[in-house]
Amino acid sequence: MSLGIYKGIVKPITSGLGITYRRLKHKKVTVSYPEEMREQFPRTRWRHFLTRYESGLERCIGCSLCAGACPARCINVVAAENTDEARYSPGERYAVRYEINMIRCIFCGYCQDACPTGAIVLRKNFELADYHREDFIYTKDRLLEEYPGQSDEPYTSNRKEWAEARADEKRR
Amino acid sequence: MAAATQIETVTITVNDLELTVPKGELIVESVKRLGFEIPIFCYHPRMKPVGMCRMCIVEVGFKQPDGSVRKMPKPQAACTLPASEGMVVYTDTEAVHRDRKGVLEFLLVNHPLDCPICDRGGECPLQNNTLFYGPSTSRYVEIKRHLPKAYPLSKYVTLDLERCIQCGRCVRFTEEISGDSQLAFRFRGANMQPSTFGLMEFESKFSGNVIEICPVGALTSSKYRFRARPWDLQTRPAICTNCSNGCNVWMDYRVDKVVRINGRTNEAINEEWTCDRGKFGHDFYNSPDRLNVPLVRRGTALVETNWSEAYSDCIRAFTSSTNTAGLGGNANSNEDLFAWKKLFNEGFKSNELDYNWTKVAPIADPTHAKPSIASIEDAPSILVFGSSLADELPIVFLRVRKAWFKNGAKVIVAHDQATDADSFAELVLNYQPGTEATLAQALADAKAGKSVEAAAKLTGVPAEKIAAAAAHLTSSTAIITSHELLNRPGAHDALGALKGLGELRNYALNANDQGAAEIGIGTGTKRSAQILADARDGKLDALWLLGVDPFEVCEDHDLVQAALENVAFLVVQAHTKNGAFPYASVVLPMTAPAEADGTYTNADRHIQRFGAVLPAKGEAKPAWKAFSEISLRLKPGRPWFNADEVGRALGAEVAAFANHSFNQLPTEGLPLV
Amino acid sequence: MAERKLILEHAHDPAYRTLDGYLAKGGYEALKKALKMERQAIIDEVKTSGLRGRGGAGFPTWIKWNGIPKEKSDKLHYVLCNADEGEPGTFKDKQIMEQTPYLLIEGMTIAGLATQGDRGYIYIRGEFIDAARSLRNAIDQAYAKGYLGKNILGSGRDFDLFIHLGAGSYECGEESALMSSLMGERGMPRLKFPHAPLPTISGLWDSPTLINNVETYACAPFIIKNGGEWYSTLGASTKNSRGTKIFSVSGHVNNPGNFEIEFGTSLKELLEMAGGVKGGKLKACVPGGSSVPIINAEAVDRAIIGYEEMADVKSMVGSGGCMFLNEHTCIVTFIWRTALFYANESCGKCTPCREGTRWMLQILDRIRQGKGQQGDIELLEEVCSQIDGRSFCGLGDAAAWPVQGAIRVFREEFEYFIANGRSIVTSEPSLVMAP
Amino acid sequence: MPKRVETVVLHDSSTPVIGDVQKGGSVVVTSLDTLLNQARANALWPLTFGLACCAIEMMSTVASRFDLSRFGSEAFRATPRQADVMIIAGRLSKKMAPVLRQIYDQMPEPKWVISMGACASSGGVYNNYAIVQGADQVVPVDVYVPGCPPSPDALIYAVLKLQDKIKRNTARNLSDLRLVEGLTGPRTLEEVEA
Repeated sequence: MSLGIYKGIVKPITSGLGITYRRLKHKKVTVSYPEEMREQFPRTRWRHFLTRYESGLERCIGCSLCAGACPARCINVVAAENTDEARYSPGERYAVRYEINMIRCIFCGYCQDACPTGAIVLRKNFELADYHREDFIYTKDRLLEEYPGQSDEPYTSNRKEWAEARADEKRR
Repeated sequence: MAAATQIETVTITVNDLELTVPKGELIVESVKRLGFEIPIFCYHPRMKPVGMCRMCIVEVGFKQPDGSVRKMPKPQAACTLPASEGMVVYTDTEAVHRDRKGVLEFLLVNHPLDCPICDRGGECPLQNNTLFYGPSTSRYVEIKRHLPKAYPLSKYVTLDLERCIQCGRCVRFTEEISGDSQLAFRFRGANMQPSTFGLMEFESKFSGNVIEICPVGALTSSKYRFRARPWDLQTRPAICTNCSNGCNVWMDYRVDKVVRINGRTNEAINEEWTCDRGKFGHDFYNSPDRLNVPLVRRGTALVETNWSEAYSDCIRAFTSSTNTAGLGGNANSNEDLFAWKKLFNEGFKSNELDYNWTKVAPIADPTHAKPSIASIEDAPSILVFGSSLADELPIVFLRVRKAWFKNGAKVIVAHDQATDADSFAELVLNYQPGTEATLAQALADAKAGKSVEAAAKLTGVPAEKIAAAAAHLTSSTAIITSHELLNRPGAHDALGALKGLGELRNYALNANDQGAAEIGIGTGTKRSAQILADARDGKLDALWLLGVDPFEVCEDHDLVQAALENVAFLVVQAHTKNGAFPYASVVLPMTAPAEADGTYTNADRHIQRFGAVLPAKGEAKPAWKAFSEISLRLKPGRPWFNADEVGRALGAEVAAFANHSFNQLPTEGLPLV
Repeated sequence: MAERKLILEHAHDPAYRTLDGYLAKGGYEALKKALKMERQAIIDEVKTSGLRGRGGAGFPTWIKWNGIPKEKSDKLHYVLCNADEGEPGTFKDKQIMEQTPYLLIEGMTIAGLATQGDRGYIYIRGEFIDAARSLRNAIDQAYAKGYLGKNILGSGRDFDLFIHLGAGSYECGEESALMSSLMGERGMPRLKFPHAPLPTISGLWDSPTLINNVETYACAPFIIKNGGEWYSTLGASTKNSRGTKIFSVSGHVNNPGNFEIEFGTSLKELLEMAGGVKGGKLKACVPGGSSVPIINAEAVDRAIIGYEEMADVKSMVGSGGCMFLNEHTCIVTFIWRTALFYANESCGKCTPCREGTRWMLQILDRIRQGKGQQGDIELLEEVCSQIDGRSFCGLGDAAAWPVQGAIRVFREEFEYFIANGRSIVTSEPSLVMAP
Repeated sequence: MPKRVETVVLHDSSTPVIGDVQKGGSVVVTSLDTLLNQARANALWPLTFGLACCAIEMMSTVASRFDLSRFGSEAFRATPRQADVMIIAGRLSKKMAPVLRQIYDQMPEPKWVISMGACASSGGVYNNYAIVQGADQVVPVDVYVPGCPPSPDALIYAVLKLQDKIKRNTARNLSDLRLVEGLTGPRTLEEVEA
């Protein structure tokens, strides 16, 4: 099997390295995730938010159409009547309890489509992993946005929040 | 029901299919025989058709002798059209579909877009009809009619005038069925709205049914307001245990809370109606102070324990002396009562059990087969003696009113106060309180032709009125009395006198009183008042309260107080903390009627099954299970594993209940043999 | 043919309103003759006369009279007079009741004889106070002289007559609604044949009831007095509209009023009788009351008054409320005013009429304010087609026909209004009736 | 695919944090468990346990675009013997549960579990007779990742969360370090839950 030095060793190596050299000039595709965030599609569906009207009133009227539409049956809505003193949403009805079991949710967005007032929306925050299964029951105060339009702000990683959380634990 | 005489039939053609139907049957019903469905709003099978909403318009023609069909120029309302020979009906032509779209578009013109906040959403006939037959979009761009929303008509009913489609069902219900005519239409044309006079309080005793038959969300329940959606709910058949009529109901529950009760069709008893007391009387199921763990008194405090320790306490107390007694409540199933009696008779060697709290014991039933509630409808004349029907026996009241409204029966009401039935009674005999016996005897004398002057003076009822009343009484007259009469003086002789005048019925008042009587509770020497007296005098060693709160049932509260304090050992077996709870030595948590399988006997000896709807609360057990476990302690043997076995044992011992056990009963129940 | 006064012959003679004046002019001969005749003979007389209902439907009167059961059951027989006359543009009954009350009373008594009637009710429109007053004292005099009440003129038959004032609802002009109102219920229509038995079998309080218009009863005495044959010669030129009809002419005419004409006269002649058009050329005419489709000037020229003949110009005789409109009238505003009337008068029982009339009114409002959109006319036609024929009683049809008729005849006026946001009529302020 | 990449300036992941520099902690001298935790956290060899559709997403996590190997998880070990973390990717059927348990037991200590996706974490939409309603009924799960399927960066976030959890736990005694196999039993549930 006399391939000889050139054909046996030198040619395969050089052609292999050539391919590697040519690849070096290619643009890198890797998105080094924690530092860089890839830009997600405008209607990406991850974390849920209960939005508010500009006036600050909650959009959610507790009609539980989302609960009816959810294929995973993971939304629980208990409605109650608005009174003049305690008015949460325009009209007669509001949701006193609104819970989503995020661990069962498949983020299909049916609730977003079913909602008559556009209250429940799914935004781009995908960093939802957590340690304990109970923490995945997002209650209303966790889902409700603090101020109108909060859910539409561009999403930055919640690793800052995670970093501070780690810092608190160290101090404790 | 009247025997099916030879019914004259006619042949009609529906969508080119031949069909023979009884003459005069409404087309909307006859098409169902072929499986066709005509959409309706204002038509209700149990009320007179009016043809107001025009939803059921179909094309109708008549077959000409030469075979062709001459169509009527205008489409006809199927719900008011009686079938006649040679009638040809088309329910699915293009024109009919266009008309249905037209009617629905008109209905939606002034209908607010309330579906998300309306309680009827998800089970709303307007939604369903619009989905199947309606237009997809509305061409109405003007301003809709705005009216007051969510007006609290009564503590049970909320009225939303914008959603009303003016179908008239609620108005017709109060006129034809419940008879209090509280709802009526006011104003005219486009702003016609149903309401009570001047939007005052809607105090009918049957206002709950109006919520069920309203085809939109105009009349919704105030108690159920916003509590759940149809797809959150699970529904199971149930029996109402708030009075002795045993109405069939659907019990809707969300997770483990009962949120709503609706009427269920049972032609023999409540047709599909319910009374407000039953429909809205389900709060005790969700009340916070439900008992869910056995408690035993150690020193002065009631301490949580397990079942076996509670059992041993009870056994020690009830076997150490035979001077024991038991008082039963009203909502115990036949199985509970039978197991209780068997335990006391064989285990504790005592038969001092009683369920009845009336002054005088109920009379043994004259005829074994008691005429059923449904047969009241066909009675030519009805005498309601000494009972305000609408409060005590609501469904019997509806049946009596239906007898008057539909078959023109002559109703005579004899009572010392005004009652609801006076509005349609032929004769009202308002006698002086306490003179029941004399009046009953006077009626008998008048029928026999004797003079009734003396009785007239005594009872304050004019003699000619008594004579007129007696004239109406025939052998097929339904004489309706209730156990309330037993609390009046001279009750037995009154009943004795009435017995000869027609088919006497003495209806029990509480859920399973009739069952208890049939099983033989209360055949001991002492009646409940006597048992309490013995307990007060310290002559009783142990007392067992089965699902009863003596404070509620017996007026003499100091007697009850003294009795519960002086009795050495008191067992309180109940599903909720009640008045007797603080005096108990042992508290056994019992399941509420809906939380365990059981059978109940209603006032007209109709036994019905009541499958478990909800899980038991905590460690609560059905009473029969507790009794079978205690009797197992006393005499080893085979315990009862389910209600059916108890039912079979009961059937073996009491002939009336033979093969009426839980599994053998059909859903609509069977009359006792 | 010139005006043929029959009912209105002595209308302007005040004595005719008193019993003696009426007797002097040959009154009550028909009743005396009827008392001697067989019941069936009276009905046959009406049959040969070809008399048809003057209220608007034109239903052959003898069929109604003949429909009352011959053998008397325990139920009373009623004879009702529909004097509600709510149809806008019609005021003939008012004149008959005010000026010739005895014709009505005698007519009803004859009807009572023919149908074994025990009681008669005259359901007068709530607003006709003076008509009711004049009828009241006419009836009192008739009772006093034995022409009413027990043992009429010694014949052993009796007939009572009562007056009942309505409460101002157009809907109570409808047969079954009138009966509901008489029985004290809401003035809402009841189920009609074939959904329920005919009123002649089971009407007022489920007893046999005869209902006819004021003018129909007023014709009865002439038929009985001069015989049905003589009556059928009047209006012989038409297919089968017999006798005379009173037309209440109003609108842009110089001499509006009631004119009694034979069937067969042309609409043009009626116009001349009323003194011709006032304030401009003739533009349109509503021949038979507001619910009758409108016809344009060209159709007026060729229209012959008769139940079938009016159908050739796609209109109807109706109740005879004839309104002539000159060229300054804006048809859209006229139709809007009619629609407003029907939306207000709809009783609200059935969905198409209750919601449809309100919607039609709102669309016409929008057009009139100049905010009409494309497709509004088609929408109006669609809404009218869904009301006409689908409603519970005739009011729905009566509300839809004028709008359908106006769109069919004067479509360009609607299109002009929608396109330019204002009426096609631009001359001095239109003489249209104030809303 | 969108081309523009948002950059978020945060440079702490790749450079290991030894001791707490900001707080003036000791740089040179560090505790043994921090050292071990650092080593283990940054060399988590995952066990290929792709059950269903989430596995495909897991593959794309290790592909060039998201490249899990940047965090030391390059080598997907096929055998449990050499794996540190088991990523349960996909719906766990009741028939597969004992297999999962057995493989989990075969993994040497210290071992961790990430349940990837709704089905693994809670049964997801398959609330029925065939699917285990959550892998935590079979094995103790450290990090749950919602999503159906979770996007690769969501999975990487979960891995980071796991790394953080590993770095966080401090050993009280020698056996906590789990240096020698078999000396200490598997972690108690409290430890997992900590």
